[in-house]
Amino acid sequence: MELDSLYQEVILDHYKKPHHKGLPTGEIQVHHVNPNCGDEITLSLAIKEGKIQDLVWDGVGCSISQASASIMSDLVSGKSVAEAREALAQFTELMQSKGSLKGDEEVLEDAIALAGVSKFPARVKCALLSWMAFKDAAIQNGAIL
Amino acid sequence: MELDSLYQEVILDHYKKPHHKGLPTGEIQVHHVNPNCGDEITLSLAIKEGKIQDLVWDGVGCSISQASASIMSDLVSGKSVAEAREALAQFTELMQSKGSLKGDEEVLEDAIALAGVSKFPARVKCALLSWMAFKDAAIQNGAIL
Amino acid sequence: MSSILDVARIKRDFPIFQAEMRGGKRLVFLDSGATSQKPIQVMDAEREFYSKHNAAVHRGSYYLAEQASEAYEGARARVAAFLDVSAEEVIFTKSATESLNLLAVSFERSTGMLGINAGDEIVVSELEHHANLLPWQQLAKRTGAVLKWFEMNPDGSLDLSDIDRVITPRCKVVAITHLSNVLGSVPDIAPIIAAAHAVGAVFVLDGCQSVPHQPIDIATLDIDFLVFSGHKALGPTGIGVLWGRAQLLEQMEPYLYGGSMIETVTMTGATWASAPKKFEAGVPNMAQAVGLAAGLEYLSEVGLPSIHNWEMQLTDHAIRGLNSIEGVKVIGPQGIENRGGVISFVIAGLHPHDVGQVMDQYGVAVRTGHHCAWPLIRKLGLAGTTRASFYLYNEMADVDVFLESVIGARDYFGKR
Amino acid sequence: MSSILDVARIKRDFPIFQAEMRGGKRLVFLDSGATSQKPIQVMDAEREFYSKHNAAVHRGSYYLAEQASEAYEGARARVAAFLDVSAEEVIFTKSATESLNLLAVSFERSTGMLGINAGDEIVVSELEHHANLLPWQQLAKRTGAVLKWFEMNPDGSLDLSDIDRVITPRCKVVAITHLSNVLGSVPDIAPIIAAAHAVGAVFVLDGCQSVPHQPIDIATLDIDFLVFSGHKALGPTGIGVLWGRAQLLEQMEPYLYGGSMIETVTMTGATWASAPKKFEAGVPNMAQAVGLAAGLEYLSEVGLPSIHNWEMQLTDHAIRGLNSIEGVKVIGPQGIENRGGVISFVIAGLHPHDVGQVMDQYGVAVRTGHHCAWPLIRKLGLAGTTRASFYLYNEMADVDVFLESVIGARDYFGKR
Ligand SMILES: Cc1ncc(COP(=O)(O)O)c(C=O)c1O
Ligand SMILES: Cc1ncc(COP(=O)(O)O)c(C=O)c1O
Repeated sequence: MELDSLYQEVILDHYKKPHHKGLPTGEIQVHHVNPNCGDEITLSLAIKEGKIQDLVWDGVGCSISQASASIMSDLVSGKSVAEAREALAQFTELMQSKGSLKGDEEVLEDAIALAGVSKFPARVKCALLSWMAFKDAAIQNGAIL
Repeated sequence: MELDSLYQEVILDHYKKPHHKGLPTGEIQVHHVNPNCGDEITLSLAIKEGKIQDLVWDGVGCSISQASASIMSDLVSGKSVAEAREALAQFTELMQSKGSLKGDEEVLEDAIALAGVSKFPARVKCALLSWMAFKDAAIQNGAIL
Repeated sequence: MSSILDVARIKRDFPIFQAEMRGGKRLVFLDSGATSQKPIQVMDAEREFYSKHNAAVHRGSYYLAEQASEAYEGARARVAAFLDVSAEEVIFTKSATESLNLLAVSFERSTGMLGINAGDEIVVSELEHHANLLPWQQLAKRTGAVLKWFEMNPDGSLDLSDIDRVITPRCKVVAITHLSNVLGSVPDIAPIIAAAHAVGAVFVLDGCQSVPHQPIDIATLDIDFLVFSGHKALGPTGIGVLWGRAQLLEQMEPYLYGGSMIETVTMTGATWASAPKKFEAGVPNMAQAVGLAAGLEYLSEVGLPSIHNWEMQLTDHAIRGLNSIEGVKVIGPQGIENRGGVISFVIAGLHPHDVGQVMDQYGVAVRTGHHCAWPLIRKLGLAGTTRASFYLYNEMADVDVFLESVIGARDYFGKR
Repeated sequence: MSSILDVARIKRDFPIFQAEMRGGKRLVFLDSGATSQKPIQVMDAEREFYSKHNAAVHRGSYYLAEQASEAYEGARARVAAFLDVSAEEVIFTKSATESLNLLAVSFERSTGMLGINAGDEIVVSELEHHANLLPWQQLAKRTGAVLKWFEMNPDGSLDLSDIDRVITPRCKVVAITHLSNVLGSVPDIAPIIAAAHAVGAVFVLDGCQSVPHQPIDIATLDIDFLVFSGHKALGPTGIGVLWGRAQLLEQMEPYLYGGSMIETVTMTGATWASAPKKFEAGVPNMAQAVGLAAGLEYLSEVGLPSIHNWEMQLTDHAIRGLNSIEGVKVIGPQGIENRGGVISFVIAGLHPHDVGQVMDQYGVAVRTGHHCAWPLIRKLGLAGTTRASFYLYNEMADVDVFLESVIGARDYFGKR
């Protein structure tokens, strides 16, 4: 079933038990919404010694948006700004690929499970919501992304 | 030629030598325009002993609008308000008839020459411009039209 | 039963039902609340206009221009006949959204009874689509007027218990939906209209979800303005209607300025034509007006009472079905009293987006989210709903596939 | 000669040319300045949208909604490619008239550099169509800003001798036509654009008569906003375009409020999506956007340089012909320098309405009157003109019938 390429096991796992989800406590908190469906995310992080730290997010949303937030948090936490920048670039490209890319597991880790989303244009924004919030928060914390 | 039903001899005669055209001198002057083409008419009249008097008009416009003003002035001048009302009603009906009516010569006199206009919807307003100005002026002079 | 439509015959007029959905599935279109599908008659009417009568209306005296004007004004006359009003009261806009913005901006620019000034009150409800909330909310912000609203009860009706506090002598405009596009509920507008008129306010009815689906009688309703969108009524995209009482339209300032809406123009000033031209600046959406007239004609031929009756049968079947599925909850009115053919529901533990995605796999087109009525969704404490809405081309079998797909959605996530 | 179009082949794509005019005459359509005829490719594009992809864009995640969004955003991308700009800068409106009103009202609501306040100055010209005069004139009236304008010379050019008095540091907006819809004259906009930018004003180009007829290069022109209408560019009625620089669109307040243009909404406030969505409230004119993209594609395939070249050949022939007819006077530029394929003329002693009526008898469709540019006509001291305008489907033989009909008109009244 085509649907299974969208809802991979690892996505549902993250959806059921999201990582890094909690009450964001950082001074700079970003709030992003998906105006089409009303999904929301609040996110804060810190950048210490050039590395992404203390990333916490909270929000409501569909399985794709929740799983994507969880996967993204795992992926960038502890990474250098440069590594995060590369992951963000590759993930954005993957989402816009309309199913033509698989994603580089070395860089994207669990996020390659979201490759199937790119075949469902209306869901791409769900997957990108947390990444855009991350980007915004990192920039506000002084990172060049 | 279909055109000859529109531009009847009597219309062109009135166009070349319009009657009652001059400088309106009445206290109440009405000014009407046809916004589609910019044609204008200024008209004044008096009602004395229940009769239309001193009707004078000035304006710029196409042959149909000029001839119609001339014909209308001839027709209603000296007539009672009731007669003018009837002529106005019949002329309006004639113009909206899309060529299906010929007009009653007893009532409309030369104005039946304008019957052909009703087959050219874009010109109906040209023919009606002066009549509407007349109606407006008569009402402003206290007539019930 | 006479009220059962010949849906099989109707469907043949709608080419979209030959299109294949994901996985080769047939289309079960349950999103007519967002936009309707188009019968071939509407497409043909537009094509005929372009092929035989196309010219700028009101601006030429040549043959084609006469034909175009006749087609366009003929369309206006047919819309007027459909609404049982006079043609001069029918204004073509691009959408219901534009119709409502036109009203708000025209009131802002007008003086007298219709003018909106600081301290005036404008009343809406929590049921409203953004299109019937934001123009008024922003008008209030710009002018210093006060936006007030009727609250919604959990069943989708309006709380009228404080009607005298909501509609006061300062009220200038009351704008309410005829039928909720989220819940399908029908607010009790009669007392609201009476209260509005009692204080000298005008009443604007958002007929987007009612006009295409049921007979409505403007005179009995005693409303002052009505708006609806062509694309939800079998018509083309890019056309909407604003109906208003002649003597109100006369007092109103224009909304769009440009060609064909003027009486005279100089560099420093201008005067306006009378309605409807005053509100239709520019070369209008001629082909879309002609197409909309064809769409409304199609509806009249099938018969709005029969369409409404059929939609309610579909709705009844769907609600009963949903209520029998464990974990599924219908939001809003639970029966078919006081409602139209729009149903919102949620599945416990699932996000509407995920629900809709699985249903799509069955060929079922439903809408998910806040349905452009975010305050309503927030009031219900939800993240959104899944919404099915019916129209004349839906068969009873569509409801069965729909119910099957709802179970499928629940189980797809439940099992894993 | 490579620049001669294969008009016979082109005409076959336009079904209207099979229609019969009065007295069985063939159509000689010389009113493309008012609206263009439509090729079958445009009608087919709309029909394909309705038959295969019709659903509300941006609002559903089901298959058809994805298709509709792709079709609509695809159309935007194609319009952007045609204009050589980025897609986020292309806003679909219902007409050029709406595009211009959008700008005026958005500036009224905006603050900062683009906001219009009392004492600010807005500059237009005497050449303008009512659509590029009235929105600014009325904006000035509402806000206390001052409307100023460039005067027109008798040849249809603009008098720039007092440019420094017209465009002063108080100027916020300059809005000028690219090509006069009455005279066909092309004002010298380069110094005006430079003067506007020198004082920090934005420059709005009315491209209604240029964009469909010749290649235009936004970057070289160095303009800030461009408007044009789809229906004059082979596209459907009911669609217009507004292009604006991204960083300006970002600062601008919305024009229409409703669905799909929001970021968040509560009963008391709202925030907006970014452009282009911010300016496209409601279910958009989807099919018309798709149709317009097909129209522009048609133009690109034939080639705008060739179209322009051909139009100028037709114009040259027509002007020479008119000048050789006794009693006929061409108004505006007398040659083909600095002009487009739009020609106004008068016949001594005859009213344009009567002239057009006789020409109609020959199957010739021309427009008569003030052409929605009344101040221009008044400045020339005329009651109106008769106007012929050319497009890619006009043959040289059309010009011959046109000239014959002009003589016919003169003689019809002269003889009697
Ligand atoms: C120069 C010019 N500007 C603006 C307009 C207005 O275009 P529309 O009526 O399509 O909105 C026109 C055409 O009517 C025009 O020729
Ligand atoms: C109740 C209601 N009002 C207004 C609208 C706005 O209509 P449109 O988007 O066609 O302008 C809609 C539909 O979207 C609606 O359902």
